[in-house]
Amino acid sequence: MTAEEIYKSLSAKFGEALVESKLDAPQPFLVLDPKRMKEVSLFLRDDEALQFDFCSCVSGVDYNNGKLGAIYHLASMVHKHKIVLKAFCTRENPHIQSVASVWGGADWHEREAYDLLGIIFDEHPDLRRILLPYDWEGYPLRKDYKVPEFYNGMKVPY
Amino acid sequence: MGLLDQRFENSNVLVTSLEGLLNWARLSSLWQMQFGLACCAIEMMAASASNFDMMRFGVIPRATPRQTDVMIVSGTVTLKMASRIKRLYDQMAEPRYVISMGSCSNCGGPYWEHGYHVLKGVDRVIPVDVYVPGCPPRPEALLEGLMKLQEKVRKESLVKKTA
Amino acid sequence: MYELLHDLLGDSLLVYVIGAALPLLFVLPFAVVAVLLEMKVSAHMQDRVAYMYTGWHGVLQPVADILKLLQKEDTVPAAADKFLFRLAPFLVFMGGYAGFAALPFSSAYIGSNIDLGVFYILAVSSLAVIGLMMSGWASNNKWSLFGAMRSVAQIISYEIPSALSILVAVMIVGSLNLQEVSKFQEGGIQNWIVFGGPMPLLQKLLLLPFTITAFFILFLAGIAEVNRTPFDLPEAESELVQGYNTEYSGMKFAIFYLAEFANMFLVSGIVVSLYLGGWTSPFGDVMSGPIWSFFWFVAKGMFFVFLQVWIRWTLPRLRVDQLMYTSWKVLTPFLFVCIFAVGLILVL
Amino acid sequence: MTETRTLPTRYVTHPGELKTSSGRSLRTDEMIINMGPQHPSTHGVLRLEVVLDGEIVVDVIPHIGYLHRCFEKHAEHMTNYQQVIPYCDRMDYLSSMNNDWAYALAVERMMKIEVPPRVETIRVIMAELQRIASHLIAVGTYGIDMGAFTPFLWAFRDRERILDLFEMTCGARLLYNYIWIGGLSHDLPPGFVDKAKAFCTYFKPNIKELNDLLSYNEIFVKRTANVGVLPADVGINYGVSGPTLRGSGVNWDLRRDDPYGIYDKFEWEVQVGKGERGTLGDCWDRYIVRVREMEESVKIIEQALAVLPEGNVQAAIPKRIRPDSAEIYVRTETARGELGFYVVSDGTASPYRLKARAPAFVNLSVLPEISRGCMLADLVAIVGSVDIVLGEVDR
Repeated sequence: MTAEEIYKSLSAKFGEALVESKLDAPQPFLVLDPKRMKEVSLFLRDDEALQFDFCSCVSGVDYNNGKLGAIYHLASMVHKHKIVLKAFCTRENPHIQSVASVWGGADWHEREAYDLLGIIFDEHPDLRRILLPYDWEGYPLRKDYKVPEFYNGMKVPY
Repeated sequence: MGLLDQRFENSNVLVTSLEGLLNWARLSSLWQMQFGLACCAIEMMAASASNFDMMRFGVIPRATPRQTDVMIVSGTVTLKMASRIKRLYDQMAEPRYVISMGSCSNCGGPYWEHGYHVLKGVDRVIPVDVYVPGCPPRPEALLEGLMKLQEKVRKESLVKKTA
Repeated sequence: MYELLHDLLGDSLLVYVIGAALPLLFVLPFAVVAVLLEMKVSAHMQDRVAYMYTGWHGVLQPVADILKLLQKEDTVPAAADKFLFRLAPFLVFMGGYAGFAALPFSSAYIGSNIDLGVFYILAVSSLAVIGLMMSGWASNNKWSLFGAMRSVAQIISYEIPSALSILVAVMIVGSLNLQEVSKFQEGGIQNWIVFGGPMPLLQKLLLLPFTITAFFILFLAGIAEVNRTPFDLPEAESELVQGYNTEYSGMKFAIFYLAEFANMFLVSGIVVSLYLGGWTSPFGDVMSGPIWSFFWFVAKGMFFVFLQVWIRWTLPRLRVDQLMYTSWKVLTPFLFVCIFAVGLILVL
Repeated sequence: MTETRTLPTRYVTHPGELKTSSGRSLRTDEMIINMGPQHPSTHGVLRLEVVLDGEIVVDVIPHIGYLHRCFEKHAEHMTNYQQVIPYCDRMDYLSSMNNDWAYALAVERMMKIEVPPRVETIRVIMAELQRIASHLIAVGTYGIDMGAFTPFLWAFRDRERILDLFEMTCGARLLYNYIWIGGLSHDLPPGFVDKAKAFCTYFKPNIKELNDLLSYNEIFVKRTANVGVLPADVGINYGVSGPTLRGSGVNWDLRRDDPYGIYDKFEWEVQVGKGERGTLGDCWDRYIVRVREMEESVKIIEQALAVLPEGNVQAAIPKRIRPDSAEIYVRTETARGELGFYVVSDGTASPYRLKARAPAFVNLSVLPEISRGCMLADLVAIVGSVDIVLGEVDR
């Protein structure tokens, strides 16, 4: 299936959940409503013609203009097509609906995005820090992150 | 460091020859703590595997810190891991030695500048006897570090230091 | 040996001390040789050379190891049960060491020529189990506890097949005294019990399959009782760190180490005396006599030690339920068949 | 915004009741045991919180991050795209060549750079040699996990041969920085082709030797077959990839299914688990897929060495790599599975955001799913069969 066809079948079902789309990019993407991620994902996974069974990657990005984003790279092993989903939120209210219940692989990726960028994935089964210690403060991959002087009595900068 | 170290007031023939014997035993049987952190751990494994065979020097990897003499810190020490390394070091029985293997554990290595979660040098948490530079050091370099440690052990004394 | 000393020196404490210390003259040098053998043999199997720099080809390495372990700090964990923690290694060593008393090293030397020799060895070597359990419990370390529980379960389970396979040989000889068992097999390799013993030809041929089975099972159960690969679950390095001796350092660990090697030889000794003619020469009267018989016993024992080393560095390790399965559902039934058959053949 | 969440307990507990002979019930409890970060079989600094009921594993909670070296932060702060490559090397230190290639490929696709045919061929040779080296460590350390030491040492002996080849090419044994954007750092040294061919002939019988010693050893099969079964649909749902997924019988290899390089020019087969010794998708299947992949890699290397064309080893690329504001996700097949790089560029000389989709990270996340209800010794077998590299899990 091409990106246009995927877009058409989605927009027919979830008109308003699709905020934006860019189908002529080298890797076409669809921007979704962060509060309706799960239903769209379920449809993407379970629809016969789409069957996006493989969630390659979830990346958090800090766009430096007060906007945070989660980018989902999906692929179908059956039909061998790919699509990119995006969901944006603001720094003040960084909430995106989790898709960990749809793709088990998204679980740890979302935890990582929470850990490093502070995006809170609602309805995530086990959202806690994954790479950094539990008592770490701040989200290091945000562009305005300042490295702390000390952590637990250990000097951090060189 | 050991039971007898620096217990004697003055040196004589008996003490020096005992010293020589004990130091010889200590340096030729440096049991290594079997744990790896990062890339250097692979080179450490290579050093104990067939081609380089660290066991020639009497180095046996042991899994528990209680039975080991030398801890080879092989790789990047992160802030999360640092407290564990300190604890493992505390669990080792005296006399104990530390070889810091690779640039990361010497000083942070390539992660010195932006590594917000990297400890810049394991010597910030435990004392280090020998530093082996390299990223990662070749197994030969680790063997050289081991021999330097042996030299250091050979010079240890049972006699109390006088000012 | 005890009787002889008693005649010489009368009823004094010295007799007991000397009598008890004599096997130590063998065990300590043996441990040194066995450590070296283990490392060197394994290394050459793995394209390595192992110890090279302590003495000629590293022959002094065990000496250095022991001297170093003597110097090590003797740590006792703060939360440990300190009395049991200190006691355990000695108990473990004692279990193995006491067994040496009834082992016939030569036609002229046996520590104590008791009639219940085999039975005695089985009994005292079980003492080590208490020591192992003690060490695991007293360390207050979960890995140690795991190792101890495993080793107790394992050793007790494998006592059954080893006792039963000993029984096969004992039935043929008709004595529990190891010295007599050895004497019974005199006259060359064809008289060893593993090959049916000094029986009439027909009986011998009938016995042969069962004695060979029992011999193999005894050896297997022996390896299991000394916790060596493929049955080294109590110390399973990749699972339980070091098992029951995780928390031990310095000299206490050295005693565990010594006990392991002493047990290795004890097991080989039992196998050799029961099935491979003990101290008897394989060539009948050629090269026999007290000195030669000592040589034969140690040589045969060392061969089995080598075999244990070989197996250890070749095979992976079993899982705990598979281990139990092997003991109860494979080895034990086989032995029941063996005992029954041997009994039948002997009666006929 | 700095709320720190406390650790939720996710144990599934079924404490059984024990009755004494007098009918009094005894309290039984699960034992929580910490495996790692320093433990012989966690392959680095993985920490597993294991809830045990006797020897039975009730639940496993992996704790990672003990080797979090801030790869993504470093990538953002480099002065140009080229400088990220050494950090890619250190991410999965067992398959550095594959990592470099994945990153270089991402930037090349972004800038639409075509690399010369000689470069493509050399990249395939290097990547496959690296795959063999990596699988050798995976197989060897798996032997140690099972209690067999000798296969590990034999694997390292053979691996040294590969490292010699790498060393004569780029001077490093472990971390190479060899595959650059638009080409390679050096051409192959004289004599490389002959030595590589010699290696292939040397190595092929050794796989058989390994099989005799370990793969088909009865005890080893008993320990690994029917243990840690990963059903194909669970694996796909969790995003598991590489030999771990192929062990479950899923015929999926990015070298063939999302083509890159020139793999389509060679004759080779994707190896999948068949459940020969037990259930499909058990530890033994995952293990044997690695062994068979080594054979396939040797095949690819031999073919690539035969057709190695002459030519330049650097494409004509701009002196300063400044991709237009764009983003790309490129995935390649490393020794552990799908390694993806998501590169966001803002037109400057360094990536705006670089996210590495590490295969070991995703593969590890399936561990609790497949190890509940097994024994402690099986847990060791399962962790080993997933073949993680902590440098990549934690980045």
